[in-house]
Amino acid sequence: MSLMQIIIFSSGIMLGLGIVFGIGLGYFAKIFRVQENPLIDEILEILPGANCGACGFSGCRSLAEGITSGKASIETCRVGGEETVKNLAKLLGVGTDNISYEKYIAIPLCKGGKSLAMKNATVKGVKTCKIANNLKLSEKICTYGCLGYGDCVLVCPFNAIKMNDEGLPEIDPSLCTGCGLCVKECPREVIEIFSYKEKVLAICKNSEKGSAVRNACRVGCITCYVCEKKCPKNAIKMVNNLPVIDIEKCDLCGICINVCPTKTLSLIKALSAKENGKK
Amino acid sequence: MRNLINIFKNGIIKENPVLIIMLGLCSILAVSTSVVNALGMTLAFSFVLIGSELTISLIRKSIPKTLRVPIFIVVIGSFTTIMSLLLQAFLPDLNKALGIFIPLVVVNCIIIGRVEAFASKRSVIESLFDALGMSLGYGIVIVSIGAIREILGNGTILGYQVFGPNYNPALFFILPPGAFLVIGIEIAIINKILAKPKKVKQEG
Amino acid sequence: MSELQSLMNIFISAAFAQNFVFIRFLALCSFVGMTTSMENAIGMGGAVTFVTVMASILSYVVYQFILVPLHLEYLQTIVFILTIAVFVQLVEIYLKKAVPSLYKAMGIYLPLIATNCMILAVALLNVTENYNLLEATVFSFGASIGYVLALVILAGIRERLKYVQIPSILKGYPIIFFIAAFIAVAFMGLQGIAR
Amino acid sequence: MKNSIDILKLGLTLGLVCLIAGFALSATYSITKDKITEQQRKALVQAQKEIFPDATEFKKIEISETKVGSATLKELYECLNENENILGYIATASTPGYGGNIIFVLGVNSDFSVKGVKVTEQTETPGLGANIAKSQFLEQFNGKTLNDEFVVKKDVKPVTSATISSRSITNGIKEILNFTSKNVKEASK
Repeated sequence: MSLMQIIIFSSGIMLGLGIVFGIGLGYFAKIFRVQENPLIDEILEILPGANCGACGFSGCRSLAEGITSGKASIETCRVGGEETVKNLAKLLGVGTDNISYEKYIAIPLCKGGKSLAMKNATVKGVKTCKIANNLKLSEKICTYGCLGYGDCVLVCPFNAIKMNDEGLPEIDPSLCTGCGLCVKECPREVIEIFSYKEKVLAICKNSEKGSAVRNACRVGCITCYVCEKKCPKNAIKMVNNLPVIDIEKCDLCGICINVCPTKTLSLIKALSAKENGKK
Repeated sequence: MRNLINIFKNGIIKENPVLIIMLGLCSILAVSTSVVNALGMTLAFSFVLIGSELTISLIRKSIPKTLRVPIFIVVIGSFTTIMSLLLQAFLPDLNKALGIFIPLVVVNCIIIGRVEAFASKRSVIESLFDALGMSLGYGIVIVSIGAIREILGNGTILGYQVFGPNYNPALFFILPPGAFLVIGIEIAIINKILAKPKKVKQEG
Repeated sequence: MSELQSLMNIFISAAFAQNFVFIRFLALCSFVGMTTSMENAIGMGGAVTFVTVMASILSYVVYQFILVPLHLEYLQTIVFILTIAVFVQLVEIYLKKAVPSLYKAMGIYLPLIATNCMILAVALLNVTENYNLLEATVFSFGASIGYVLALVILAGIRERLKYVQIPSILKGYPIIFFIAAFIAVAFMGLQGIAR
Repeated sequence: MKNSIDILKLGLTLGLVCLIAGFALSATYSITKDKITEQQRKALVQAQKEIFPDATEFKKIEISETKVGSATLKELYECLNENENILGYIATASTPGYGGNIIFVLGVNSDFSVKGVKVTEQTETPGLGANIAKSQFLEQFNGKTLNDEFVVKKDVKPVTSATISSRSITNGIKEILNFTSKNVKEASK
């Protein structure tokens, strides 16, 4: 096997294999081509890719397919924020003026932290909200409030949620995109999605009355109707023992906040545009 | 120039191929029974990585889409075979020590990863610096694991007795489970080091 | 009888005694990446088993009928990896068209498999151990069963990891490597059974 | 028609890349080819020199690779000294060990007693089984003949906590010794 023979044979074999495989691939690619709209990949590029399912589709790829087939409009994806909607509009050549873009965020409705809520047990062993809720293993007497084991923290794709030392979730509005994954994750639905405008909210979910609430939590709503009576615009209605504030009527005067005996009501401030940019 | 240094530094700590992106574990755990083997493997690995990244970024414009993977594989494969032939000819004992892991460099996830993610998009110079950074990152990890395993495993470093003749070595570290343990510890340490500055930044 | 016995011997040594993941350290990239959930592990395992067996037959044929007659054994690495990569790509294109449901389930694993270290290792070991075709097929089947076993074990454990308190420094990959270390000790115990 | 040209183009590009790769590989191969075979022979020649220091020539006996019990004989050489009389024989063989195959070189005197054993390749457990490659273990075989039992713990002291490896190498030596003496007897008849 002289050297020349080796060189010729090796190069020949490699050339032959290369050509056979190249033609094989090309031929296969041709006959088995799947007519897929290339637009889907472009849209997928723009979408945030968190596959959070907030838009109701099973993931960004199916949302992209939805948008190309017209089943979904370009602002279905709340999570992406303004930037995604603008890019999608640019890509698809659709006007953005008629789309009013509104930011949504998640707000936890429980103030009963370690120091405020009364405890009647201490829990050892596995600490996740789902298990604690299903097995009724909770330290706090209140069965509506936040269990504090941080399932929502784990699920948030944008890690906007951190547990504060009171054992309650704190959601950073600049990171939160309102995708709602934490709402689904929390077994007691303590967290809810609100539009991100300044408003007054009752930070409590305990729909019981009077003493049942008082010996469970120092800051729970005891349904004393003071806020409903005192509100000058009577924007507050008690719905199953919890105050609901009508955003149109309420002019954020703050009387209800001061007058509330257990300080359950609080004002949700919106980050000013400057702060929002900091994110 | 600034950006090139960044790419180089990036490969060592921030995007260290092994500890952060978790690639190329097969060769690292198997070969790091001694520092000499580890150095040999780094040598082989860097030759193939630098060669492949340069060639691919040279011809990146003319690669048709359907042939992307086969062409990458052929380029990396030829560099690996050249390297293995040179090793067989000039460094036979290293070749015997590394054994099957020499041809396996061609499927080393780092090389395929870097070629696809970096070389096929960036210019030749940037690919060169990236390859150098990545090889150094890879080398640091494999040599450090090799050192730990050799010192604990058979009491020598580069062949010289470390703890004197009557030290009976903890064989555990030479055997496969020891390798898993050592790389687990190493990743934990890196997480600790990297995690600290991040926290400071958030509070600051 | 001894023919069957030696085949069993090859199978057991490939699947357990010389397990490709825990003893020979091969295919760790997919091992760490793919075991986040059980159906991921099984999906990947199934795909790898199919491709490994087919690839080892393919590479045996290419080796015996092209490389050996022309004494070009030194080309084995590049020819094997080329045939494997092209084979995987052909399977991917075919599945995308003919069986879209299977493609959706297995599709994301296929490009990963082309660079899976185990498949090339099986093809190369078939050559160094100079197995005939039947032995090579049994060897590749044994190796992939060992691989699937490793994936399933770790996936099972990893799914239960959520309900366990792990020291913060070990979170993420370190704990997975510690678990792999203990399983590797168990597999090392099996080393003596197949000789 | 158009896309069949495209397919051809694809084939040619891949073919061209493979051609260049093939050419580069064959060039390196031709440079390193003889160096590699020389390296491979060096290990064998070195082992042979160690076992038969005074032999000057090793004549290869034409014998194909045969399976002897669980071991397999790879090559057989006749060792001659300067005035052409036979000092003994060298056999390279492999036997399945604990971790994988053990390759060893067995030196046999003309009276079919063991002259020396060298283990050239093994993948036994490092630190335990791997000690069978050390001379303290292998020297105990020197001088043994066919009528020794070659049984571990009886006439062969095994390496501590590596009985499987010790048994497989002892077994391999016994079978190859047996085969060489039988085979050479027929040849010299």
